[in-house]
Amino acid sequence: MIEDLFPLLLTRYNYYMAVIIMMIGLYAMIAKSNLVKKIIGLNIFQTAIFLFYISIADVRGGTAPILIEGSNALYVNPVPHVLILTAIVVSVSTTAVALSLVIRIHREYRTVEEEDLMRMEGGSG
Amino acid sequence: MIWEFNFAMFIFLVICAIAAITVKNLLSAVVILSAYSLIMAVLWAEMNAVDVGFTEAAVGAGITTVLFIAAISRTTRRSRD
Amino acid sequence: MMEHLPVLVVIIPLIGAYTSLVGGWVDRRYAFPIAFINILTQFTAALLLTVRVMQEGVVRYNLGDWLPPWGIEYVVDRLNIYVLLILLFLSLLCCAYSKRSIGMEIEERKHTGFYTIFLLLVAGVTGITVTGDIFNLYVFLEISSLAAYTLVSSGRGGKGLVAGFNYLVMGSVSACFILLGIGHLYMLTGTLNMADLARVLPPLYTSTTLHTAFVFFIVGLSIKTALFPLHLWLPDAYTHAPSTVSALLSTVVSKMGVYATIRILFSVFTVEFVVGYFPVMEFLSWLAAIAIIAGSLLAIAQRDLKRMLAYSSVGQMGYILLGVGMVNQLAMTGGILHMLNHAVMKGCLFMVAGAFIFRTGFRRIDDLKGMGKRMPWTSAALVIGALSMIGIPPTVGFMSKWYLALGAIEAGQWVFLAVILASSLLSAVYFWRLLEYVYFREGEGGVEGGTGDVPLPMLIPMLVLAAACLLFGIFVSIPLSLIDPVAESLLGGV
Amino acid sequence: MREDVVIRTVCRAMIPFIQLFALYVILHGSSSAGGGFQGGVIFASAFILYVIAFGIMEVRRRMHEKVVVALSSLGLYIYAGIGILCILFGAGFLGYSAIPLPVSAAETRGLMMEFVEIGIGLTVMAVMTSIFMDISVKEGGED
Repeated sequence: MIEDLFPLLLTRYNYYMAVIIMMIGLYAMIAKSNLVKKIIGLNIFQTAIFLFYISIADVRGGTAPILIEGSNALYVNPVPHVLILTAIVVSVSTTAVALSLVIRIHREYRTVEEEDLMRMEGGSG
Repeated sequence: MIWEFNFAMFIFLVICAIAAITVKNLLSAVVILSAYSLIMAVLWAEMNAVDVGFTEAAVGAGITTVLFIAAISRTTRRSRD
Repeated sequence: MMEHLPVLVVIIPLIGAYTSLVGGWVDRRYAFPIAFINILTQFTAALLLTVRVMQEGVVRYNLGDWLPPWGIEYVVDRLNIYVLLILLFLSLLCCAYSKRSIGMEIEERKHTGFYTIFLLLVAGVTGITVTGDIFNLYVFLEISSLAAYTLVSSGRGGKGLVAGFNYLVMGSVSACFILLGIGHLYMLTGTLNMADLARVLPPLYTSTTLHTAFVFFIVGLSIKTALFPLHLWLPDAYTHAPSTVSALLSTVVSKMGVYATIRILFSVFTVEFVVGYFPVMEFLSWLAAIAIIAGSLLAIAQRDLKRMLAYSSVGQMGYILLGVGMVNQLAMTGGILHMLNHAVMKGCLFMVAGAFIFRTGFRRIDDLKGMGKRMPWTSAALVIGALSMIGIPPTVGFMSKWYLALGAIEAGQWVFLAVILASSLLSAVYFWRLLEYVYFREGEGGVEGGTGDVPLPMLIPMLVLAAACLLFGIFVSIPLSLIDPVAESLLGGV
Repeated sequence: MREDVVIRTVCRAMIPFIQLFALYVILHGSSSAGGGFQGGVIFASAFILYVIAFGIMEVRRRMHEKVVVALSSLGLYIYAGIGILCILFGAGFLGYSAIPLPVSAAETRGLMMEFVEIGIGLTVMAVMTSIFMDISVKEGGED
């Protein structure tokens, strides 16, 4: 029983790890009051999703999807890699936009804490 | 794929992720995030996603960190949580 | 060139974005005409594409040399072209409106960037409508969302920035959920093409992975469309954005979320799945009904005109999803028709609100006393938009509510019928209050700011939309002829 | 820090190699790991290193903001231009092999793909550099 469970856990554990890291990121996005911390959480969340994709693509004993003349190696699935390259572009653009917003918020309010911002805006609704 | 190696990397990843969101100094948090990205890149390269690992090393550990540091240097380094 | 239209409608604004950037660097005044001509060209291309779709039914286009299951495929059918025409028509009018409207709200050195990002947003929403590949849909969704975050925070003052940041955080979470959903689908099937997915999925309908993917999609798309409990980013973003951007958000950006929802619910997961295997439609329609009532009630409580319209948008999104959620042909027709209606009337109303702010700087409803005399044309547009929102017969708002009500009767859902009627009454309450202030209260003494209507570039788009409210109401057969087969084909399985 | 001789000297020695590596990555995108995006990012990081070592003003002097805009547009035009060229020769958008060059279809495809990669690389490099400049520059002064 335990012997059966162990390989199963071993083959699946990167999914569990991806989920754990995802939760850490999501927690930071929701619970942290500092805006930069939120962006850090967003980055962690996104990379965890990428990890999930890479785990889908991985084949036991496969090699990287680069064409080598005259070999018929078992390649891992290249499609998720291409998707993740695109998603990384999206992720870095999101980070850049978010950081420029943080800088402008700091220039306007002299703070990057959400609690302070809420308090400052509270009166006007 | 060597599962012990992967596992050790995962442990580092989780530690880095938790550290990055708990450290009060934002600059430290960003440096830890950079380490996190680099570990992730190594992990992906090891999982046969060479191109993605490569990109993550250039983008996640490189450009993103630089952008974060630039932003922090213009705002504030302290975080309340 | 005719056979390349599906890709050209996406490429034109992409090239235009950079052309207007370069043009704007040469001279700041060039950015607007380049953007406007660009969207006009794109709109013409979309009209030509409509002709083809009407003749051929479905137009398919492969990017590169790759054939569908591997390469990216662009598919244009009647639903796509209907949404595409709405989006481009509204983008065109918003672009025209922006010329004068952004003058006060956005710093002058940022105008070039504004038009560049505007065009990127148009490219994104166009891409969403024409693509037949689910990952491509995600990428375009992110392009347009990123553009939307930037536009929301492009105004003067700090509130827009904070609203933009909150929108960014919520939008990114939703995008991450959608990405996870796509990952699960890919893990299960190994394909990303929507038509291919719909073909491969039926034997897997009981799979837990598929259910997980579906839940991720529903949550992600609900945040993007601001379905009631997840709408929290919306009011601030709509209120504090520059007027043009508010109009653009409420018409174009919200529609793209709804379109993505309909596409994924009915073209990827089919009706059979969402009704038979994972009964989410009942749940969605109840949420939508709550959204309608809650949106209307919250709108009554607001004193700020744009904020009131924003909350009313939450309710209107509920109408569309209610029509989709009842899963019968009449209600579906009503819901899809309401996409056009909501775009036309909310666009009109946000432009009116922008015009009031432009001329007087007043945002609060109490301050709008006596506007009926001071700005007659703007107020006339307001009246038509408001009547349409309430659902008075000759306007377009009546027709979609009529279909929704018929659909509710056919489904035997009397509660939903009551919700539709009650929300009409509620919107009558808050729009009546607005009209009362505008027409029947005298402005106090010395009036500050200019009198008279706003300049023509702002007035014309507003009046065009007001006229569209009436025209589509009277000649409702025009949009119906396009979307009748849509409802039928989406519900094909039942 | 800007007075630091070590950093300046090391950067001066490193930057050409980083740029060369970036070009290698861009041009080998169609046959191995890498491509326009990664190469563009590495190229941009060379500029960022330059900013760190010599200050933003020096970079501004060498590379005006208009140049950045022009480069990013040029990259996009290369990409879209090749796509439309394919349409003009009767294939689909980015259907490379339709372009009549005096080499085999596979080689044409590889060649055109590399042009597209160069376009993407240019755009990415320019956009990344301008984002970095926007984020790191204070108004009226340097940082």
